[in-house]
Amino acid sequence: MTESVTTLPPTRSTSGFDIKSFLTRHGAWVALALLILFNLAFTPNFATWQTLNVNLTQVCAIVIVGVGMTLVIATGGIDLSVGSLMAIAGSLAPLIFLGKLFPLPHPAVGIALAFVVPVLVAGAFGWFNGWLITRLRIQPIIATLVLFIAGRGIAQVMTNGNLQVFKVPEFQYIGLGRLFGIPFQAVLMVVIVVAAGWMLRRTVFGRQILAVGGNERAARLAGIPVVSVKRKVYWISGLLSGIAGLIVIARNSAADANLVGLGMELDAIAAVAVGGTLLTGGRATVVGTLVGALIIQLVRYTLLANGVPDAAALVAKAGIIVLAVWLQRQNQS
Amino acid sequence: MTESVTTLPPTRSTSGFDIKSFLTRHGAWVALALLILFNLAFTPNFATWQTLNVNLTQVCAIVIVGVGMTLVIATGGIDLSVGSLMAIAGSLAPLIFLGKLFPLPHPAVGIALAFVVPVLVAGAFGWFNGWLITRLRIQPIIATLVLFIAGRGIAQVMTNGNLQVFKVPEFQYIGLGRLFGIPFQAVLMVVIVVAAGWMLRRTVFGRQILAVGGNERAARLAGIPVVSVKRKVYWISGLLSGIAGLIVIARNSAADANLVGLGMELDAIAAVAVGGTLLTGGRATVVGTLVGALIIQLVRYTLLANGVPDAAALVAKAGIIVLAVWLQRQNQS
Amino acid sequence: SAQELPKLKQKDKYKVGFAQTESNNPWRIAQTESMKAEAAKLGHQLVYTDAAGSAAKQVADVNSMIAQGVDLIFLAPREEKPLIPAVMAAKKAGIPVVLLDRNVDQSLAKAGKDYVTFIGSDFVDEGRRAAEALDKATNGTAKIIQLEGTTGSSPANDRRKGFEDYIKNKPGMKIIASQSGDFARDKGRQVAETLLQAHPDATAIYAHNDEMAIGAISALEAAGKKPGKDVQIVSIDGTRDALQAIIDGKMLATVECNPKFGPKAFETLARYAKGEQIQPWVVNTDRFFDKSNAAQLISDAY
Amino acid sequence: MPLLLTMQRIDKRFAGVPALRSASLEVEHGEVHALIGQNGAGKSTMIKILTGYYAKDAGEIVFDGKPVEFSSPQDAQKSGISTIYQEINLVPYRSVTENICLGRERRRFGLLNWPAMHAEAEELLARFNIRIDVRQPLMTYPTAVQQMVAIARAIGFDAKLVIMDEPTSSLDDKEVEVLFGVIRQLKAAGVSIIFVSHKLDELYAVCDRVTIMRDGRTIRVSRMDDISKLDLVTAMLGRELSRVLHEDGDSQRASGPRDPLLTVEHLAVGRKVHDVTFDVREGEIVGLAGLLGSGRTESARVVFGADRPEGGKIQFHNVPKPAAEPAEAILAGMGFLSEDRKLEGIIPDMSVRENLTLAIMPQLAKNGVVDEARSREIVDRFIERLGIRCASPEQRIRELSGGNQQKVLLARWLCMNPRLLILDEPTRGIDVGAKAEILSLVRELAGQGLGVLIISSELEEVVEAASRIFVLRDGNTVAQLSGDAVNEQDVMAAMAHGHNELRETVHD
Ligand SMILES: Nc1ncnc2c1ncn2[C@@H]1O[C@H](COP(=O)(O)OP(=O)(O)OP(=O)(O)O)[C@@H](O)[C@H]1O
Ligand SMILES: Nc1ncnc2c1ncn2[C@@H]1O[C@H](COP(=O)(O)OP(=O)(O)OP(=O)(O)O)[C@@H](O)[C@H]1O
Ligand SMILES: [Mg+2]
Ligand SMILES: [Mg+2]
Repeated sequence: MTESVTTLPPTRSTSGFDIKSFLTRHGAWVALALLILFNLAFTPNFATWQTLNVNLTQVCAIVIVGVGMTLVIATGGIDLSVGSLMAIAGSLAPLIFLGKLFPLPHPAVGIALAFVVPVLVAGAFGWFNGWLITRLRIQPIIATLVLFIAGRGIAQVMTNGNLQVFKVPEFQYIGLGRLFGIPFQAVLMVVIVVAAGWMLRRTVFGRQILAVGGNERAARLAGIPVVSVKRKVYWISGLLSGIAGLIVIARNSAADANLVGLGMELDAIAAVAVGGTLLTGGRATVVGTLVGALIIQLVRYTLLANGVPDAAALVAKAGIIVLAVWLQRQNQS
Repeated sequence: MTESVTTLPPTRSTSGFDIKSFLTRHGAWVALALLILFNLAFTPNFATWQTLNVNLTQVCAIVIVGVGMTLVIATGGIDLSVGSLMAIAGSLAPLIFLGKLFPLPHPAVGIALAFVVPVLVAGAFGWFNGWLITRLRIQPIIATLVLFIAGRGIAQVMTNGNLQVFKVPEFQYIGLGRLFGIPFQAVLMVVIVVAAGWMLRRTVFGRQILAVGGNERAARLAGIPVVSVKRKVYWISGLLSGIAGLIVIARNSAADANLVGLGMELDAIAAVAVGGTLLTGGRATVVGTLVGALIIQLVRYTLLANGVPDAAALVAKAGIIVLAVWLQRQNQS
Repeated sequence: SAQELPKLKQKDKYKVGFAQTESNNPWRIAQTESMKAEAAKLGHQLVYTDAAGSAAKQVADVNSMIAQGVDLIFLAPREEKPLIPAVMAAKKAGIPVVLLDRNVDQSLAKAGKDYVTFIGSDFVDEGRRAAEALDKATNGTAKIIQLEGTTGSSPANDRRKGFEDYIKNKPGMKIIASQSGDFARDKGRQVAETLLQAHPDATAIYAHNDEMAIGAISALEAAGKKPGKDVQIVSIDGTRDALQAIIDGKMLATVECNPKFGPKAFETLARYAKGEQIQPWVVNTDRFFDKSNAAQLISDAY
Repeated sequence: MPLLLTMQRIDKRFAGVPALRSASLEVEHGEVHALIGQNGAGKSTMIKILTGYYAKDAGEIVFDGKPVEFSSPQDAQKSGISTIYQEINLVPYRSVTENICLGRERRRFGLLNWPAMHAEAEELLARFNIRIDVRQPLMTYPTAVQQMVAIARAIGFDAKLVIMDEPTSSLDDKEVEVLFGVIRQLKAAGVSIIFVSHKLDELYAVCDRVTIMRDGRTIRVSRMDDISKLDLVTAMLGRELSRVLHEDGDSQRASGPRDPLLTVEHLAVGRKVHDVTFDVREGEIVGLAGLLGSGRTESARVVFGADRPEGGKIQFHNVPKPAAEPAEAILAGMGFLSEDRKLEGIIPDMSVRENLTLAIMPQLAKNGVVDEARSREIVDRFIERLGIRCASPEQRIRELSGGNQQKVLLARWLCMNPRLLILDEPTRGIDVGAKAEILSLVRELAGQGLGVLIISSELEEVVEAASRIFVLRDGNTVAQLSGDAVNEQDVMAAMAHGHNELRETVHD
């Protein structure tokens, strides 16, 4: 019997260390490092606290939304509605703390509700995405396209198209405040990334997400509650979009239903892809998404700061995305 | 032997006629019919030749791009770059017939080239998409995101951001001309739809497209040239985007690198989905895409004509999309 | 932050930032060119950015200008509110800001305190003058289709306000349909086509800018109507295309929205450097074009 | 002894087509119960109805004394029914451990307890004498190993009833032995097992009783030792097997040497194929034997142009270089039946007809336009010839039973009448009747000059079909057997002890 013991090496296991396989495995990190080096060398006063803050604050929204997107994509789905959900949350918050929705017993109450309610509402819309996908069995890209289109409409209806202006330091702390000199939103971002990454790796829910994305039928046969897993994931994506929406309006001391979160879905997807998550589902890395977002942000900053004309900047940005993704793909074929 | 050759009645016919299965199988058509009835009832002087023309001319671009998108999606891919490719073709054409690129021996030459070159260039970019996807093995959504971003940049560089205005009836025939009283672009649209539909149903290439979308590895082992099929499909999508780009600028006697084809990718995808094509590939209907586009267009027209404010219009549009798609999904589960 | 407005020390050459909001229409392009030309004439260095229509990007643009340490920033704010933080950041960094063609919200930032001044046209008045022109031409009777600018943008709001306020006490003038055409030719055309179908009784079109007016003209022609005869068109901006349309009798009139900011802008810069007191709103004077003057003025239209 | 499971008068129609017609099944406590029948007889459907994967149209199910109507497989699993489905259903990207523990993860303080789960996975696989790195993604292992993982996973739940739908179809004899060992352990522990297989010897080896199905009906139930192989087959097919088998078996074995068709020398591919040498002559059936992972499939894939060779020489029909792409190989007259029906064979959403004619589409076309009439005519011929059970040629292939899908795929290659046909596990999941038909069909074609390279985990099959056998071991050709040396004992010996220099063995 002993001779029939099967001890196969995996067909596609990693074959020793060489520079290429290293590159491909850590493509994103390498790209990031190169970018930073480039900036240190060429961008005027890059190595300043101020620069770091500017980039951190500008990348936050993408990362926070990107985390939700990562989870959605890990289940083999996609969420185009994130930008619109940001707009909804962003338009709702001022209505609340400016007391336009209902009279406030005390301003503090308004602030508190302005943090909670919009995020929950965005979450509810996210859950609705999940419902369309699981209950009506509509493909994610279309199901979320629905709120991508309708979301802004809803936000505009709520504010009947007007911009809302405000100056409420307590609320705007989420976008302007600092913790030990670090922008609060950056802290929030890091917390969310760590939490999500940990959840994906260590908890049953995390495994279930990946199983659903890896082979939905198998997952169902294995007794995994596919439906509820999916709904939860879109719900989370909604919640995170809501938070991102609040950050953006707090930063601008203004909410504009037309502009909040515009084009965010593609930035987020790009970040996820550049980060090395498989867009077909089943494999995901939250930290990768963070890195991906940083790359995209840094590219944008570099080109701006070095006065590269916009048109060219767009091309360059695209180039870098394709490079990073290509590095990733090498070891996935 | 004969005994094991069962001659059971074909699977689908036996389910007998009932209203629901009819609805689900012809969901898109039903939706279209309902919309038309609604308009006949409520929209002032809807039943006019001119109304037909208005809607046909406004839907053309979406349909033509949608046909390419249908083929791409049939292979299991997606093309986000169509809008940008429209912008590139649209910006290039005037440069040519206005002789800004190179001196023209005779205006007629300029016109001729202005029809051919931009379309071919757009096609080349489409082929580049296919190359990224097949050669570098980048997922379609990212590969085409690259030109989605860079494409407008390129168009702006070509025109250094200037809006180009012109009055060249010979060229603008493609957007303003009429054949037997029918807008030429509508005729073009119908020709393209019929040709593509026939190609998909009757030709080897059509089969190959569906096979690749249905199971890529199996298709390859059955001797189907997967790589070239994919490249051709993205190439076609590029060509059609180019044509759509020319139509749009001809209609406006102006080319604007920033606006031509803006948001087209999502309109086209929506049309494809509403038309009943499976977004996971392997099954596709070009005529369906035409119907889908007509539905979306008619919804837009209805809402505008009845003075529904933009915001509400968005929500309604989304609602109709989800309804139509949901009807489709019923018999695909 | 009640600190003083940053000063600008007198030099003969400045490094000046110009944060343009978009360059997708002739008006913007003319504005940019006027700025560049004037800077070149005076020998200043101009750092130019284009926000491509995104407020967020424009904020980033201004931040990068701050990082590059320019002496003064000319800012054409994309929206009334979201650019406030950029203005404040510049102030904190000790860089004076001059706003062009669109103001920011006065409840959040004040001219003379947070930024030097606002140079620009009076949009409300533009709307009023357009209405006035239409009133004269149709002696007070018109069924009007209004093509609005981008929802929520201040030119759209003000131009609607100016126009609607004027016709309030003109019983004969009614707006029978009003939809947004996003200041764009294609969208303007499509909206016009549709509204003309639904409201064939319309006798006039008021467009918030010339691009949409041009779109409306092609819509009319497609519908087999005679622009300028069956339907009168008034608009705002004064582009070359619009003037040509007036000359061709397809359009009634257009109120200029003067894009040539270069001279006024740098003149203001010089005055501010000298330490003069600048009024909070430096009005950029707008001309009025109709068939009486279109022919001779078209040459220097943009 | 009280019954663990009774299914009675089960009806099931798919879009009006009956798949089960008042079928029944009874399983006792602690017995191994065989469920057999032709392809499309309704075995898998019966099982899927029991586990709640499909809803039944009529009939009742009593499990463990209680009438049940499971709403979903996990529902059935909770009640102690654990299933291995015919098509492997695992998550390729995830690690072996995750696949085994999927749905019943070990936790500590609500968190995943990786060490415990890895240990469990290793321990379960150890029962099958499999030692692999359970942290690696499943997809990096061969089909056979994946099948074992699926089985390990299923018995990992302590179930009252374990259902195995053709578990052995992708295993070679050694592993089947191991599996039987495990089945006997389970039985001893009082667990009942439903065992679906088309390999009759296996049934006699482990099963106590058998239920025979045909055309969706239960034809006969019997104790295994009360029924002879012949009766079994006759009941299953509804006719006698001998009438199916043409007696042309050895016609081509007798005849002398012919021109070489394919010669492969010192082939090397990846880390699994080091030095593989074999050749096929026109009109000859050559077998590749070897344990799983010995490199047969990968060698075959290279010959067909699906993978790149890294060393060695391949000559097909005087063309001294290997095909770069399958398309090229097909044009040169090669056909390749992949061992992985689901992943590399069927195009699920396409009709039987489109699937069957996929490889000959270009030939079927007049300047790019498919000739539907001809394709129909061809398809009807092959449906008839291979006895493919389908509602109509336009039915989606995914709706066919496993075995019938396999027949369609075989037809895909036969209809291009190739020079060389590479069959990787050709009879996987095919019933004895069909298997005999297919093998004799292959012989017949070989008689007409077709060269065949057959890879099979069933030695008996290779030995029966092939006139020469090359034995592979760890990616090396270790023996070539011909003449009377073509018998199971010698092949076994070579597979086990074959030395690494090529050894000719010819008894005469
Ligand atoms: N989803 C489905 N839709 C339509 N018909 C189906 C479907 N599933 C099975 N059938 C039909 O039901 C019949 C029984 O199929 P089943 O898979 O149970 O056969 P089987 O006994 O498992 O055959 P095999 O030994 O080849 O696996 C077949 O004729 C098949 O075509
Ligand atoms: N290029 C490939 N792509 C995908 N799967 C492959 C590839 N090459 C081999 N395989 C799979 O790897 C497994 C091992 O193939 P290999 O040829 O090494 O083993 P084998 O000798 O065919 O044994 P068995 O066929 O019993 O697995 C096979 O199941 C095959 O499906
Ligand atoms: Mg079966
Ligand atoms: Mg194999």
